[in-house]
Formats: sequence, C-alpha cells, structure tokens
Amino acid sequence: METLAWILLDTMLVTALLALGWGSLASKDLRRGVVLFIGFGLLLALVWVRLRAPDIALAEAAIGAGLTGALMLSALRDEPGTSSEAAGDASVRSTPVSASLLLTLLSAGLAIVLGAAFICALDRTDPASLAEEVFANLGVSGVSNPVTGVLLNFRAYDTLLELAVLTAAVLGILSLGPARSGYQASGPMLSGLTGWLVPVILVVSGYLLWVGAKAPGGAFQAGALLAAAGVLLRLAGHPSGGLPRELALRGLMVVGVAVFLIIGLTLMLVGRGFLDYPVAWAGSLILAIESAATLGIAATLIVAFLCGDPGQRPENHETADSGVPLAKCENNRRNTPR
Amino acid sequence: MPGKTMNEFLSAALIVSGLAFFIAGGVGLLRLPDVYSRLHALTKADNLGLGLLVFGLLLSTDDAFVAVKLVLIWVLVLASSAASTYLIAQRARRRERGVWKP
Amino acid sequence: MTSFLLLSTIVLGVSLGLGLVRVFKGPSIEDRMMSVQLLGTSGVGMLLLSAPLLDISSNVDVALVLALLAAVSVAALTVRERVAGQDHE
Amino acid sequence: MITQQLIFGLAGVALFSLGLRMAFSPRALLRRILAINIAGAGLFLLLVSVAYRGREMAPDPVPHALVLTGIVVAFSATSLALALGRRLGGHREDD
Repeated sequence: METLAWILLDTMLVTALLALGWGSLASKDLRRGVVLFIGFGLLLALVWVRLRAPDIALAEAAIGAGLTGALMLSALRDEPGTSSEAAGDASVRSTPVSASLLLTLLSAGLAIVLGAAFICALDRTDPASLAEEVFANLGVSGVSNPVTGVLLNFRAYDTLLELAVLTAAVLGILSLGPARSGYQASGPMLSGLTGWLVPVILVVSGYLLWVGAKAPGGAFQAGALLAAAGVLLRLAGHPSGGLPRELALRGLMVVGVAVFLIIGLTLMLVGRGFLDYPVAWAGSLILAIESAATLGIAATLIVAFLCGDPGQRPENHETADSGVPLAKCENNRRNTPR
Repeated sequence: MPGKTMNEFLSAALIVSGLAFFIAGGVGLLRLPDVYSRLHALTKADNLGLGLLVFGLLLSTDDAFVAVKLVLIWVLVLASSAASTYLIAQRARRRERGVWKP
Repeated sequence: MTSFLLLSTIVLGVSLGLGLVRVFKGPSIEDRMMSVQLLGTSGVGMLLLSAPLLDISSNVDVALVLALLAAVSVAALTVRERVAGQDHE
Repeated sequence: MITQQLIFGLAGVALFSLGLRMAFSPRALLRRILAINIAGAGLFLLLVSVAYRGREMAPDPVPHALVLTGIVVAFSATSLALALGRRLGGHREDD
C-alpha cells in the first residue's frame, strides 16, 4: 500500500515536471514559456529532494527560484516583439518539413541511445563503485558531507576548473559591454521587503557555507543564495546589485580561483601533491577555499544577472554610453526582424 | 504516555486543517472569476495553510534549531506573500485587468 | 506516522496540481505568476513534510531557501525598467 | 533496479530529447535557451537517478557533485548566451 502511495507521489511529480517542461517550450507566448520555466525549476527542486539529493536541491532552489527566473524575465524585455502581451516567437522562419522531420528522428534516436545506456547503468551492480570509495575515505577528507568531500577534496581539481569556467564565462559577459539599464527605484512594498530580507539571506548564506562540512550546503549553494540577495537589491533599484566597481569587482570575481590556486600551489611547495591536504589541516583549508569561493561565485553570478559590466555605465544616465543600447532595444521592438 | 499521543493527535489535526486550507486555496485559484479574487484565494494557502502545517510539525519536532527554522520559514512566506500579492495586484490594476461583475 | 505524512504530501501535491492548472490556463501573466506562488508554497509544505518522511533534516534548509526567494520572480516581473532621463535617484 | 530510478530516469531522457529537439527549431533565441536548459535538466535528472539507491540508503555522492557544479555552470552559460544575444540584437540594427 505504501509502495503504491510512493509511486503515486513520484508519478505526480514527474507528470508535473514533464507538463511544465513541455508547456514552457510549446506555448506560443514567450512570457508564458518563461513563467512555466520558473515553475519547472521549482518542481525540479522537489524532485531533487525526493531523490535524496538535498545538496542539489539547495543549489536548484537558490538558482532556479532566485536567479534564473529573474534573469529570464529581464531577458524577455530584450526580445523583439514581446512588449505586447500575446507576442511570441516573432522571428520564426519556416523550416522545410523534411528538415524538421529529420531533427525529430535525430532527437528520438539520441533519446533511445541515452535510455538504453541508462538501463544498462542500472543493471550493473558494481560492489567496488566510486560511492563505496568515497564513503570509505570520508574520514580523512576533513569533512563529513560526502558531496563536499568529493567537490573539495577527492575531486578538488575538477572544482577548481569549474570555478575557472564560471569566471571565464562571466569575463565574456563583462567584455560585452555595459550592464542592462537597471530598474526604477521600487515602491515602499518591495524596498521594505528587500530591506529586511537581504540581511536574513546573508545570515542563511553564511549558515549554508558553514554547515556544508557536515550537512548539505557549501560554497555553491551559499554563493548562489548570496547572488540572489544581489538580484533582489538590483530589482529594488540598487544600480549594481550590491557589487563594488572596477578593481574591487575584478578582485572579488577571481578570489575563489585565486585562493584555491594559492592553497594548491603552497601544498606543492611544502612537498605534497597539488591540493593534497594534510589530514589534520583538511577541514580548515576546505573552509578557507569555500569561503573565498562563495564570494567569487556570488560576484560572478550577480554580474551574469546584470548581463554586463556595472562599472561601465556611469552614474549619469544622460550620457550616450547608457543611452545607445537601450535605444537599440527600443528599435528592435518596433520593427519585427525578418 | 498519554501526553505523547495527545501531542501526536494535535499535531496531526493541525496538519490536516492546514491541508484543508491548501486545497481551498487551490480550488479558489481555479474557480474564482477574476485576478483579484484569485489573489485572495492564494493567500489562504500561504498564510493559514502553511502556518497550520508549521505549527503541526513544531509539535512533533524535538530539535529547537529546526523549530526556529520552521517558524522563520512561515514568517518569510507571510512577508513574501504579502509583498508579492500587492505587487501582482498593482500590476494587474496598471494593465486594467477586468473586474468580475455578477 | 509515516503513512500519515506520505498521505499529507500527496494532498499537497494535489494542491500543487490545482495551481498547475491555473498556470497553464492563465489567462493573464499575473494569474500565471500567482499560481507559481501557490506551487512554491505547496512545494515548501511538501519539503517540510519530507524532512521527517525521508528522515533528512536538511530538507528544511531547502524549504528555507525557497521561502527566502519566494518574492524574487514576482519582483522581477513587476519592476519597471529605468529609462534615461526619467530617474528618481 | 529500483522503480523510482526508472520513473525519474526515463523522465530525464524525455526532457533531454524534448529540449534538444526544440533547441534546433527556428524560434526566438530566449526560447532556444530555455530548451537547452530543459535538455540539461533532463541530463541532470538522469545522473541523479543513477545515483539513487533506494529510500533507506545514502545515494552515490559523485554524480551529485557533478550535477551540483553543473547547475551553476549551466546558469553562467545561459547568461553568457543571453548577453551575446542581447549584443546581437543591438547590432542587427547596424547592418
């Protein structure tokens, strides 16, 4: 009976997830698609919890609810032809039926291959799997949360490179020019809410960073949550979402990678391997790296939301620097391209 | 222990009444005729539904820290729901969404 | 107790499903957005119940993050873009 | 094999192929970025389903770590794509 109830619950979750995913891609109205996508992210967080992955659920909750939704909604204002309510994919060209059929067959074929690989992976019950290795060596990793152990000890090299990828992507965004024009100072309701919500977010973010050593949490979750505070500030009218300008911003963006590298290289200098922590020091070193990474991730994610360099746009809005991209956007809306 | 069963019973009763408000909120959101009345239905789930659920769970939790987090979650949802329903209603007014007339 | 929690989670899932229908039906973007709010609140409820149900106490933290950021999407939808020369700062 | 793994994993496969198909269709840029995100979410779901080892047992932490960083990197890639698209939209006026 209880097994059936679980299957019922799982089926409900999956059905809702698939419906939202399908709806967000199939609907004519792009706005509708974006709102459905926000719901999709929410459902995904529930699914992660259901699959016993609270670490991922925390990151999904912070990014899905706090960052992606806001990013998509502000990007919606850039898309040509979406200023009216019912606008959709204004720039749709028609594809030949044969090409679209071929694409469908191709995606279906890939799905079958992927599904077969998945079933094979489930059938293999390997006793000496990586999971057992992780649990066996967790004692010397300096942390007791296995996911943090994998991220910052066993596979710390990967995580360093991932942070570098993050920084590289955001350097690309920075080099594309000034940030979006920002938002009007909000009314009393939103600014009041932001005023006391942001400090609470800072505290919870610090808590997630600290608790990551022994329970779900860590740099990625804390950083994403911290970035959401910046998004909230930005929406309430703060021009740069709480970020500093110029050199301080650059420093903040690379601090995670920098501290990671410095610790790794110092360990090499004292005769150990790259990022091969001494057992007694592992916990503190991981906390130091995670603290720096939290700041770095938060700064890069806020820049990603701003969609450009907050420093390049002068405080004075009447200069051409900020006026031109906006005017171009306006033009775009008027004449539907193609 | 009669105290424990009493506690469990009360906890279950609070959770069930919370669920009733959730369902009422959902049905209201589906059945009511215009944006503004649907907003009103939504707040039942946010404020009362989640509140009763939180208090039901409070009775069955031993950890004081978890209890603080539960109450904090309810307070946060209350504040967010107040602000966001206000913002949504304001936007609907600005766009002159129709008001239902019987 | 487990089956009671499981049943309650399913009931919350039904509430989430009701909200889902309104997300699809709309008609206005405000309707959709407020229904996403209901999805969020039902989701927070499900997460709170899942902590004792799956015996993972940090699920409460996930609910906490969702509750903290519940208003962000609504804010992003309703704020107005700053236009050059029309500033309040 | 666990039923839950099958339910969620196959849903992941479905989302992946749906997202992939839509990403190649000639539609608004934002829509295609949504599609890529949904395809990515499908893959994440597949990985986490493989990691799942029943309701009572702790899951495999290695795919969890992969997906965790994947989510953050996917967000930054999405925003880079949107920033490029925004720039592209601005330049279309010039030619």
